Amino acid sequence: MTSEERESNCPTIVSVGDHRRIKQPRRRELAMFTDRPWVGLRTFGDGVYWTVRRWCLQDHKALMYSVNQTVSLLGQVIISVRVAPRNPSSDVILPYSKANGSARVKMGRTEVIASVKAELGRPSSSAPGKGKVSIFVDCSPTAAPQFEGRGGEELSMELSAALRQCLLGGKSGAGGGINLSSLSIVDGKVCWDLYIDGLVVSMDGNVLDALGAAIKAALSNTGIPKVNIASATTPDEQPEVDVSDEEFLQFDTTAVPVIVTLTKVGRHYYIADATSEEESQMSSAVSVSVNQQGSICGLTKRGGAGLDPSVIVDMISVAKHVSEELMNKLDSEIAAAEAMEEDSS
Amino acid sequence: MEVDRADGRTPNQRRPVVCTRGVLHRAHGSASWAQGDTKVIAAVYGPKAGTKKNENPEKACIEVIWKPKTGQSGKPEREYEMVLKKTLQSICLLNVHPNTTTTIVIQVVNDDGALLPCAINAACSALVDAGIPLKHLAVAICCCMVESGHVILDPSKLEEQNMKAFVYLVFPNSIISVLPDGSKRPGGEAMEHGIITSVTHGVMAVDDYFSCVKLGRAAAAELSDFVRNSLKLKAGNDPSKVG
Amino acid sequence: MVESAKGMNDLSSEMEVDAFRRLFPLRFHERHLLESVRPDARPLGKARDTSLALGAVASADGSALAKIGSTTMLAAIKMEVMTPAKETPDEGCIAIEFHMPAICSPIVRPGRPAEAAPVVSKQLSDTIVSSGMLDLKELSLVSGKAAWMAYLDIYCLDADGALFDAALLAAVAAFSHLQIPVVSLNDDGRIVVFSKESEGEKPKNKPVNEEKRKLKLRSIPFGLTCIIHKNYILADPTAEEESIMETLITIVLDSSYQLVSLYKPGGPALAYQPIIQDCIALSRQRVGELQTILNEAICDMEVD
Amino acid sequence: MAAKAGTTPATYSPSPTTNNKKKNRTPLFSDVDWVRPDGRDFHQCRPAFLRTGAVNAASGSAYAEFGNTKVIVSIFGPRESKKAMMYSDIGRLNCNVSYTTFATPVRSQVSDNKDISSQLHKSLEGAIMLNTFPKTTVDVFALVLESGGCDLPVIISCASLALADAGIMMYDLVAAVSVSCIGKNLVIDPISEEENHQDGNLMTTCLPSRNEVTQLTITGEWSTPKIHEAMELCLDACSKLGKIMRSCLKESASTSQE
Repeated sequence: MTSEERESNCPTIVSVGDHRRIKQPRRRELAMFTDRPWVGLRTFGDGVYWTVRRWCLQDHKALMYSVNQTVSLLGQVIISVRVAPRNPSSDVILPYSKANGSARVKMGRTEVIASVKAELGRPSSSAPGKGKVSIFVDCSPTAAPQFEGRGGEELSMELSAALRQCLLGGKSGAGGGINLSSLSIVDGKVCWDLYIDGLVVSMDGNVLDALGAAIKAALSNTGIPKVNIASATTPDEQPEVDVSDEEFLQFDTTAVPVIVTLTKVGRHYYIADATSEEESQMSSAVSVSVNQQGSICGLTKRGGAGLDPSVIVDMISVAKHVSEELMNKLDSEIAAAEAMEEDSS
Repeated sequence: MEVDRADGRTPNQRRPVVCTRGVLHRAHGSASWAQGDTKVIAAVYGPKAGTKKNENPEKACIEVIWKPKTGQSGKPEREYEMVLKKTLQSICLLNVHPNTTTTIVIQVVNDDGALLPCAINAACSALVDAGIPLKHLAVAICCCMVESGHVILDPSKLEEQNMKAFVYLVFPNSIISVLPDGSKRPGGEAMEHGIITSVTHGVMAVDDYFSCVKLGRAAAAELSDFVRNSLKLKAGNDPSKVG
Repeated sequence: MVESAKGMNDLSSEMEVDAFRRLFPLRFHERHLLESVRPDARPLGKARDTSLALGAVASADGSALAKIGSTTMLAAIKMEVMTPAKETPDEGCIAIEFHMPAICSPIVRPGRPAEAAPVVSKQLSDTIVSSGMLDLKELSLVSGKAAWMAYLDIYCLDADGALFDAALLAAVAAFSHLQIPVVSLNDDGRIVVFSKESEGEKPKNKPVNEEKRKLKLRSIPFGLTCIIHKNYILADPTAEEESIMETLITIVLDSSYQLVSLYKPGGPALAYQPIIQDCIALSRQRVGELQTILNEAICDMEVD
Repeated sequence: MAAKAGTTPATYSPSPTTNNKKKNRTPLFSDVDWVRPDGRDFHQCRPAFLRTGAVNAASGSAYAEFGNTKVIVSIFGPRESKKAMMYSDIGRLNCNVSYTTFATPVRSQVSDNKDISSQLHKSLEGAIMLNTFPKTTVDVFALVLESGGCDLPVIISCASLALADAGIMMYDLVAAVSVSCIGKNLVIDPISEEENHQDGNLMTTCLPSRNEVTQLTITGEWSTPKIHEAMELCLDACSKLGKIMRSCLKESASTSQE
């Protein structure tokens, strides 16, 4: 595949805020490393990505952390908030009514959509003062032909489980990105149930991170209707609630963590935001979710190969670094997308 | 008599039996069997190529599907299927068509007691109708123990529910053979004295069971003659069906 | 050198037997039957070693682990409260379920339940209900309002023949171990567990069933499965024997030797009266054995 | 005479509602110094009872009992893969975990657990030499007899023991241990009651003699030093558990030889 072809295949990757700064080392490095042997990986999405990655794989792990994150990861995150209702893919995720919030995230050629729907429900008896959140991911056959029928079920299940683990925190709610208590309306009687649906539209690696980002964006786009509780009900009865059509409460998403997946390729190197090609060569991958305070809110590992404990510790600290910038980038992208949406409406 | 039966029968009196073969056109063989108000239709499809997983491909496989009168089939139907399958396996010549499956579908039309025996009789006639090779026929009968210790035959649903215990018995019918008497008798007993299938429900003394067997055997012999005659009759009317 | 050669010899002869067993299973077994012995060195009419442990499941109200040879059954009872049916306001209910999880046999796969499981389930509940072992009236709590529903779940942990016998043994043992929790009626009309710790909190609600902690079991049924093959009767078959010689007969007798069930679903061999009588004699013997095993298990439990 | 089938009335368990209220009222684990319900130290594991060869019908099996958590794992195969499966030059691993209805305090009908099954798969696949049984499948079936906390780690350890019993080639045994974070304390090998109140959980599965982590899952909020501490605890416990598992295998091998 020549570089021209590649560029025509992925036109969306060029809107990087500061890619000029990196362009310069790129030329140098290209010249420097063209004669070096390739480390088990083939070409990647775009030129910048390619050279820096290659450069990292060759030598300096430390350099990889700093450069890789700015270029490959942040450069490719493009977010557009609110899927237009006419969009055919929105039929899949919003079967009954308009979602309360949604977002589409592209990372390179990976594209995912997340939608959030809020419904009134009853809190579970074990946690009367809390709302409920459920996360489900669907892999569309448009992403890969093998997802036709029930083929995508396994991956969907794995992604859903990983997202739940990374975003919802522990049993007591510690580390959860969503404050469940804020979803409570009447203790033990009425609460909001949030249904978060993810849809993988196109897949080119690192789907989990993209889904995590999409959910964060969708949540910040979510308006939950204000609820007025009709007073004077006996404690036994289900209270009557009046859902407002006009007033919406914005959802606080500062606590929602971002997910960073580091894929281990070869013996010593791990890379953020791997493409499908890179994932096909992976021995294992670690997904870490990190919140704004820099605490780890969840971690899962994929791939069979074992890792040395020190490597995992190392990966966690790298993920923390990467997450900081991803978080900032994501926040600004979300803000920009929100602003754009307001302008257009 | 010591026992009063609601329909005025004597204890040893069976209900009238009606057997019609070839009632279904799409099936390879079919029969309807009615004992009083209990009526069952059996259809046979096969032998079809191949056996299911976990079945011995060196023999023919028998598959039974039990359709209740209403609703979905549950545990009792599963049990009926299993009993019927094992019973039919023991009368079919399984080595003749190895690696094939013969499906028997039982449709309950009406249940008024002695349902399983009725279904076994129906299935047996349907197998003959389909021309499946059999060792011999099987005749099924239901015996009931009344509280007072008497035995009644072929009970209705109401009688079945009020019984102390009941027994479903399946006997082979006697083979009319050119061989001299006794050559077919393992252990010195006539073949039709052996029990193919026995299913009991309720507590009874061991001796009571044997008195049930004795009465059941006598009734089965009568029934066996009936079956043989009815099959002959049909075979004469419609020779294309047999063979 | 000599020794190793001898060892080789032994191995080869062992292989031969093993191959014979796999290739001609019926002849292999018939050769044994001629000698009136079975491949596992048992006489024909003898059942395998049987053991019983009560209280195997801590989270259940009654439980038992039964082992016949390597066939293993774990039974547990959980008591829940229900509103009794209108026709029988003074009776509780039992629900019996027999499970064959994927761990028990290579034939069973997850998601596809074994063919035998619902049949054994049905047989078990028929046997236990019709044997009259339990008086459902004992399961009543508040007439017309509340009664116990006893959920008995039996799991086959290892399937090696005679599943029904082992399951029935585990089931009756679980019932004899059953300890009904003391409950009281709370203000909402619901039955709740009566706890002694929370003194002063609800002394007003008296326990409703303090004197009814144990069920009285009358005439406990025990089962024995035999294989009929030609003129031989093999008691308590293994899975291998069951697959080769297909005529099975299961006899259930209660403690007073009344016949609860005589179950012979087809099979190539016919059961003549003398054979059935022999089988019944074997079951009588077995009932005695199992009764002692059960009594010992209960004694062991009480000592603990 | 007729069995009462078909009509199963709605039932409820008399215990759980009252228990829950009680638990909420007494904040059990809120203090810095509290005693674990079973009296263990924070860093003390439950006594482990392991035995191989629990199920004769299987090619290999193991039983594990850690406190109230009781698990049986059976291994079947290597045997023919499902017909729908495509050709594969390495072996397949098929894992399934189910629960008995009486495993949990409240009787539950749901017995299938895909999530745990896939976690089990992920933890084991890295330890098994899949190339030793091409084209075939090894089935790992687990049944949780009683759930008393730390179910997944116990299933994983038990499964690797069963795999060894079945003679499946592995790089090493897989030992799994989890740690709960409750308030400021790290509690190793938590029981269900502790798990219900935990703020976070870290589970490590590792190959003790190779010092390799095959699976690591973290939930809840953790600072990096806490993670280090918890991982160290887990790895230490894993290596000890590995030794126990090894001795269990040796024992069964020596008894079978006699």
